[in-house]
Amino acid sequence: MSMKKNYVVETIRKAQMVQLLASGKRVDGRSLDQHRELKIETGVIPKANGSARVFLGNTQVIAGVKIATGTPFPDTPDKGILMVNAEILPLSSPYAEAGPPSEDAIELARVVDRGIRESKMVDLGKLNLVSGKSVIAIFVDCNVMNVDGNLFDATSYAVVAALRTAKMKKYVIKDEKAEATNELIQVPVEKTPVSLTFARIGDKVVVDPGAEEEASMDMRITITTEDGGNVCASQKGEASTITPAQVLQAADTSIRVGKAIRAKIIEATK
Amino acid sequence: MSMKKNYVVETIRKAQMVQLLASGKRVDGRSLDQHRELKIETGVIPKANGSARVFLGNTQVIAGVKIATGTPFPDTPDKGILMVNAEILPLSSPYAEAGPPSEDAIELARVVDRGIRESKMVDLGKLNLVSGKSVIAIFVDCNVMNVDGNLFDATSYAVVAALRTAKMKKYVIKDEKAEATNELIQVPVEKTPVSLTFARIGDKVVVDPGAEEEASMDMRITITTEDGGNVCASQKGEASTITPAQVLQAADTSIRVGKAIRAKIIEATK
Amino acid sequence: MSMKKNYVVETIRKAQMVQLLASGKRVDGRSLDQHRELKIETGVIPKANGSARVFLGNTQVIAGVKIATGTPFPDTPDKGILMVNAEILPLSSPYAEAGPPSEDAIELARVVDRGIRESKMVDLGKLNLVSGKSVIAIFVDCNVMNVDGNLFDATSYAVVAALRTAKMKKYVIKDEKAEATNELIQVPVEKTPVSLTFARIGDKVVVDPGAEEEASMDMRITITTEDGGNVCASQKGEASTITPAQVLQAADTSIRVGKAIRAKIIEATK
Amino acid sequence: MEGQEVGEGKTKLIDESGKRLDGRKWDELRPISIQVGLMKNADGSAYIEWGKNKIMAAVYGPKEVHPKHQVLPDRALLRCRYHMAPFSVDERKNPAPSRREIEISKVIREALVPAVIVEDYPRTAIEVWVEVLQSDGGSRVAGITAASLALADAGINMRDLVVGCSCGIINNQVVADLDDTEDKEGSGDMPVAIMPNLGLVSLLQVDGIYSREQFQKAFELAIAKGKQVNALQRAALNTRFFGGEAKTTQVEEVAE
Amino acid sequence: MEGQEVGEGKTKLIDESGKRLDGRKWDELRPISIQVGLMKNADGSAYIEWGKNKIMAAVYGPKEVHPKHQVLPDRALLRCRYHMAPFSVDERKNPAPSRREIEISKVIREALVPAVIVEDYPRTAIEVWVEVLQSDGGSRVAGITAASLALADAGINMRDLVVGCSCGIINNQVVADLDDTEDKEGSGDMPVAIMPNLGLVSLLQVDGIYSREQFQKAFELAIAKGKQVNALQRAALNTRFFGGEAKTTQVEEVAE
Amino acid sequence: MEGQEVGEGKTKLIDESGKRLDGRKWDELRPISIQVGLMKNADGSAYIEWGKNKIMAAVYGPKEVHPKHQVLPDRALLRCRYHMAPFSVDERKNPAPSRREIEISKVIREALVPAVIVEDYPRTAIEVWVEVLQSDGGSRVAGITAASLALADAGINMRDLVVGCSCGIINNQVVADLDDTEDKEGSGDMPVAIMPNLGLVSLLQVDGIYSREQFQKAFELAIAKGKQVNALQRAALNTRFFGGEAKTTQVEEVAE
Repeated sequence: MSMKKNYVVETIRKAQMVQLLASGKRVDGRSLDQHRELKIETGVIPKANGSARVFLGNTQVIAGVKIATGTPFPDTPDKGILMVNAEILPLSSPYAEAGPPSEDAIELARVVDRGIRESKMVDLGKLNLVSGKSVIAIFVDCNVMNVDGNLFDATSYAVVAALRTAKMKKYVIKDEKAEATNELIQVPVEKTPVSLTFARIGDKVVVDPGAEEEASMDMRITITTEDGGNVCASQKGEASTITPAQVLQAADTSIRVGKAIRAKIIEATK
Repeated sequence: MSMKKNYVVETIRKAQMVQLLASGKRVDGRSLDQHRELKIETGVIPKANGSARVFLGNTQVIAGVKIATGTPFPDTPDKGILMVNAEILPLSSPYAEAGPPSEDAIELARVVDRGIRESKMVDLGKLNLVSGKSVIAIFVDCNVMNVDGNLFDATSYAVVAALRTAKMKKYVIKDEKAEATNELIQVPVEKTPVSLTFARIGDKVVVDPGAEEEASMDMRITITTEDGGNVCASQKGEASTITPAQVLQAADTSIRVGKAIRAKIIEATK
Repeated sequence: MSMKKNYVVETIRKAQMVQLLASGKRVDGRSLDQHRELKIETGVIPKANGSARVFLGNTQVIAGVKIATGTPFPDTPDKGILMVNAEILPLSSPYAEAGPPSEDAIELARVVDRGIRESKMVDLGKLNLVSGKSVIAIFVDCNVMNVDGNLFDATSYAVVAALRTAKMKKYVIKDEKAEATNELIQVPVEKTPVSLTFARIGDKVVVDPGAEEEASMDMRITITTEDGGNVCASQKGEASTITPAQVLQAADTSIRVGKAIRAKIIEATK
Repeated sequence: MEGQEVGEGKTKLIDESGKRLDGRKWDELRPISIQVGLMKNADGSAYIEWGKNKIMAAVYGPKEVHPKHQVLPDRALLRCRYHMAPFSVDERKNPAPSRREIEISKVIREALVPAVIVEDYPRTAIEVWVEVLQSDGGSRVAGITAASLALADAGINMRDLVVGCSCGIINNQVVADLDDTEDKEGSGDMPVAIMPNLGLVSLLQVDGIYSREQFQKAFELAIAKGKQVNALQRAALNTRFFGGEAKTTQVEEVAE
Repeated sequence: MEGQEVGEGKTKLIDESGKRLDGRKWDELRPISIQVGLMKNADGSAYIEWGKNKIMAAVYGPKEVHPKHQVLPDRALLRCRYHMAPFSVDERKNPAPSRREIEISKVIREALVPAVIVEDYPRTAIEVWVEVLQSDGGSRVAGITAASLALADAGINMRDLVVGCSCGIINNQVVADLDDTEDKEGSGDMPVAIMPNLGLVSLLQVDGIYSREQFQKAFELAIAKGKQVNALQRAALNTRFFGGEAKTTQVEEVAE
Repeated sequence: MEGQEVGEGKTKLIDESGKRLDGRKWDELRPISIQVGLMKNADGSAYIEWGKNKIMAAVYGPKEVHPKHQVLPDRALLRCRYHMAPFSVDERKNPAPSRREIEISKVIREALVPAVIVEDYPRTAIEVWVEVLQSDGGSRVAGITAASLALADAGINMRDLVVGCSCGIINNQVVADLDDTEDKEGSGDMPVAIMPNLGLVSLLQVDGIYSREQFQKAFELAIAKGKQVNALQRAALNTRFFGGEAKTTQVEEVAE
């Protein structure tokens, strides 16, 4: 979210925050690598094929999965389709606006999509119906309901939880045509990617920045890891820099903290 | 049309109009339930499959019908398609603007469409050619040429007159394919819906408001009735209210006045 | 390009230019019917099926050809498709803007397209594969890289040179289906249309106006001729007029000068 | 005779004993629960579940007007967007606003403005965002019901709440509060919004074929049911501002 | 030899005796009727029927310029939109402006501006709206012909009227005023607009293949025919401002 | 064990002797040539050929900000557009900006801003246009490399150049500077941009699956290769400003 800043106030606020961080403290009392309380509710939109509402502190995101059949992309004729979209609703923040997706919303959707896609969370090969003609297409739409920092992680967790609990029709193939049965089966989920976002404020890097911290942050970096402890996606953001050492340390933190969050997501989506 | 108002002038103007209405008079001398002169010309656009130009006082609308074959909507595989669109041309008023359809034009088209559709004026079942594959699609486009109040009724009459006089190719079905013949037949018109629009100015309700009355009106309501004397559509507009009693009285007036207008439309489209 | 003009400076500048032209001289020393140095490079975009970069003075345009199969237009079921598009890149000039194509870019593309199309440069009949079902579609996209006047001619030469050097797959038809072979063949080019653009400044008409001349010009006219010495397209532009005698003289000049330019284009695209 | 051939009769939506597909009587509302003030950033908010509708309304303002040429010198500019989430309906909906959403945004705005004392906030904007997370029949009246609570929650001066209910016709019979199936298979839908204390109608749309008697019956039923929902609105505001359990109020709990 | 292989020759558009499909001679105009001042709201308007073309042109202004950064300090800004109604052509046209309409709007504007004394209206906008209700060949020149009358009707100061005619080539022969069939089946179309009293050309577009001689012949024919249409323009203005019957003038009535 | 099952292994992109499809070693860059200042109108420009990438970057500014409400009172507003020509890729690309191009425009802007002393140009706009004429793998880092030179060529005050390189994984092996085939068939792509003298990372994006060790190896390789490309940047600036042959520098000529 690009907020309209009051430069004088922002400068004072940031100076205070940097001072606080120098003594290892954050505005809300968390430790540097501590994320806010994560709550995950699933099945919140019964009409969707899968859904989840995630609260990360006061940030709230709802993801809904819709599944249909479609035509595969020409270059992947035997793979299903997975699309992640996000809208930062105007009701979510005084700075969000109605209209076509902003640059921020497009980046948000693409970074979340990348984490899901690159982890191979969903086995797209299992979504093939008739090669080159018909595949299963999964759309995950995310509604950001309340903005309080770190949309990347909250949105990612919502998408992962929605996909983990999504059910789709089983299809049978007759004469090169896919026919839907009444049987419902799980979406073929293989992995549980976990996104972790850091903010650099001054020379300190903190996990899961809240809105106040984002208003003062210089740089943002998201690192997504998968079950094997591998890194599968990353995105640096904001118009500033990060040192190589900070990148590597963030990767370590992401692998470590990611494990706990993954367990929590798996628990919430059993 | 959202006019840029000069608040002082508007206020004085409205006060005068309310005073006049208190004595049962309208600015142009009409009685409260009297509509302006209605002129209907048909066949004005020979290249269209049906067309009409309607004058309601100085409000002028041209409707043109284009008929083609198309694919039915998935949820109505054996029904034809009827679409009504409207453009409030920039040449029609100093307040109209070029560009994509305004909120006003969209409401206009949708309210007119609703009256036509809900009255079951056109028997869409008779527009089926090959179920699920091919149907007749009827597009009615309306050009508002001059704005002098009550676009809803003028546009509705133009659409009804254009459809009543529209002719389409007769199709024969061969091997599950629709083939056009050279024979021209009437569009299957079953009903003649009549829209009647009221404006509340102060506590008086008048029929067929002109532009001056619209500039002073608090509330607008359109009620469409069909041949059986039934109500088939309605839309309240403008940021004000109406009493329940006024709604019921408007319904009675719409049924009563609608009969005379229906006779006039039928006469003009024989 | 609609430049933001400083009216005082422009007026003085134009007066000087008119005075200079009265003595038969142009700001850059050229004679009235002399075009600037024309440089043509082909094959500049190896991934395209044909490409050319044209320098006309400091005006620079790159055209790239992409060839695919497509469905013919309903009214020309046995003819291929040829489309010319142009973008005046924001990097080409301080007055160009990012965004959807401006009125200027649309006119540019359509005038260049017209010259190519009307000359029958490409034999669209030879691009037919399966009548009514499958044809070869040729897209020529033009990137204006640097604006220094006379985009019309530079873009036209780039398109012509790109098409003259474009290669496409040879197709064989089996069972009503077009199959691509590995053989590459020339696009069926029959003619080499040459665009020539004139500017009227005061009462003098000059060939190939540069940016300074365009800033002072009253009227622009483009005349395209083909190999047979026939006129195949023309477009007058700018909000002023031309005398009938000037039109006919421009046609004569276009035929005469066009021959030399045609020879140059053919030489560069052998 | 007038009005006799009305009705579609294809699907049996109401049985001989007057029971509808979901077991409701002809004049019975679906379950409704309302919570006010859930959203953290918004100046006011309300969440309503009405049948299978799940709708969040939030309000921002009064705030500065951008662009400035839209400023109204003597009152607030009320903006309104009714939007359906892509996952809110059976087939995924394109997130770009449809013509239907544009029209509904307009009529919702025109239904709310009469209740807002816009003269108290000259030269400002008040924004009302209605997001349909899951859609059943009657989403626009549910949205209005929530939106007027969100305005109240934001502390905006109001003459009255606005509350809506949609009635209509199934199998040639007037019924209250159509759900999705009844809306699609039935022969008429009539969303009505009222300012209940002032006894005024601020939204009325009609679809379908009604005899004069059916029109009046459906219209008056919608008003009566709107008043019933208004009791839920008041209870939800009460919970929000004067404590008590935050549990959701069910329609069954409300005395008519 | 140059120019010899020109022409398509597929459809027989003109017979041995020089008769065209609709019975016209090679240099004959279609019937034209013009009415000035029909529109009530516009500051000026003109309606033209030219062959099967039915075109309404209307003018608003001089008026304030919005947005302000488009203001021209020393003259009026002339805006122009050429637009085709969806029902104006054989296949329904999408109402959004096509690239063709955008280009034609531009050349019409550039054809009209030289005739308007824009210096008399600095810092204002003059809007010209050309709506094609039914389209035949030559709609842009018919639109210009009507638009310049609408400007005159609006009382805008002008140096001259602007009038157009399109000539072209069918079966390798120059003819005047192509209709739709001749435009599509023929091998060339040359719309020309002139300021007839000043003898200046303000629009010229050429499609098709013309030998040098054919080019000149078609061009000069278009100018001559434009002058003929100008007589109709003047008659229509006369009817508008100095009474007389409001009946439509036919081209046949006009002395060349 | 973690990271072991990483990699796709379908296409043989690197052979037993460590040779890649185009003959490069695992840590070898494609040929790169850079020219600064080719564009006549732009305030600064640079053209880069990197493998099959052909990219022009140009800079305009500092200039006035339009619209005015975007003015930053204490620094310059840097605008950036990364755009692919329709003919730059195998299948013709629609010229309208895709979501991918919008995201890349954003990360390129955020990679460049830290190097620009934006405080030196308050209330102005600096525009950076990156046009991909032909695309191979790594076009965004090539674009950044050219764009920072274009900024320098425009005389904009900078803290450092920005230079990028993309590393990644093919057949479960870390390699430098993926080309198009390696990007599509490989299992990971990691574009990195650095400010080489300050030792800071200004762009990092990661696709694909990397063990912790592979992540570090690829990341550090990208930084090392970026420094190598920076030598080419400096050579190109040298040629531009201090003469010498304008011939293109090849990567082979550069000492590491």
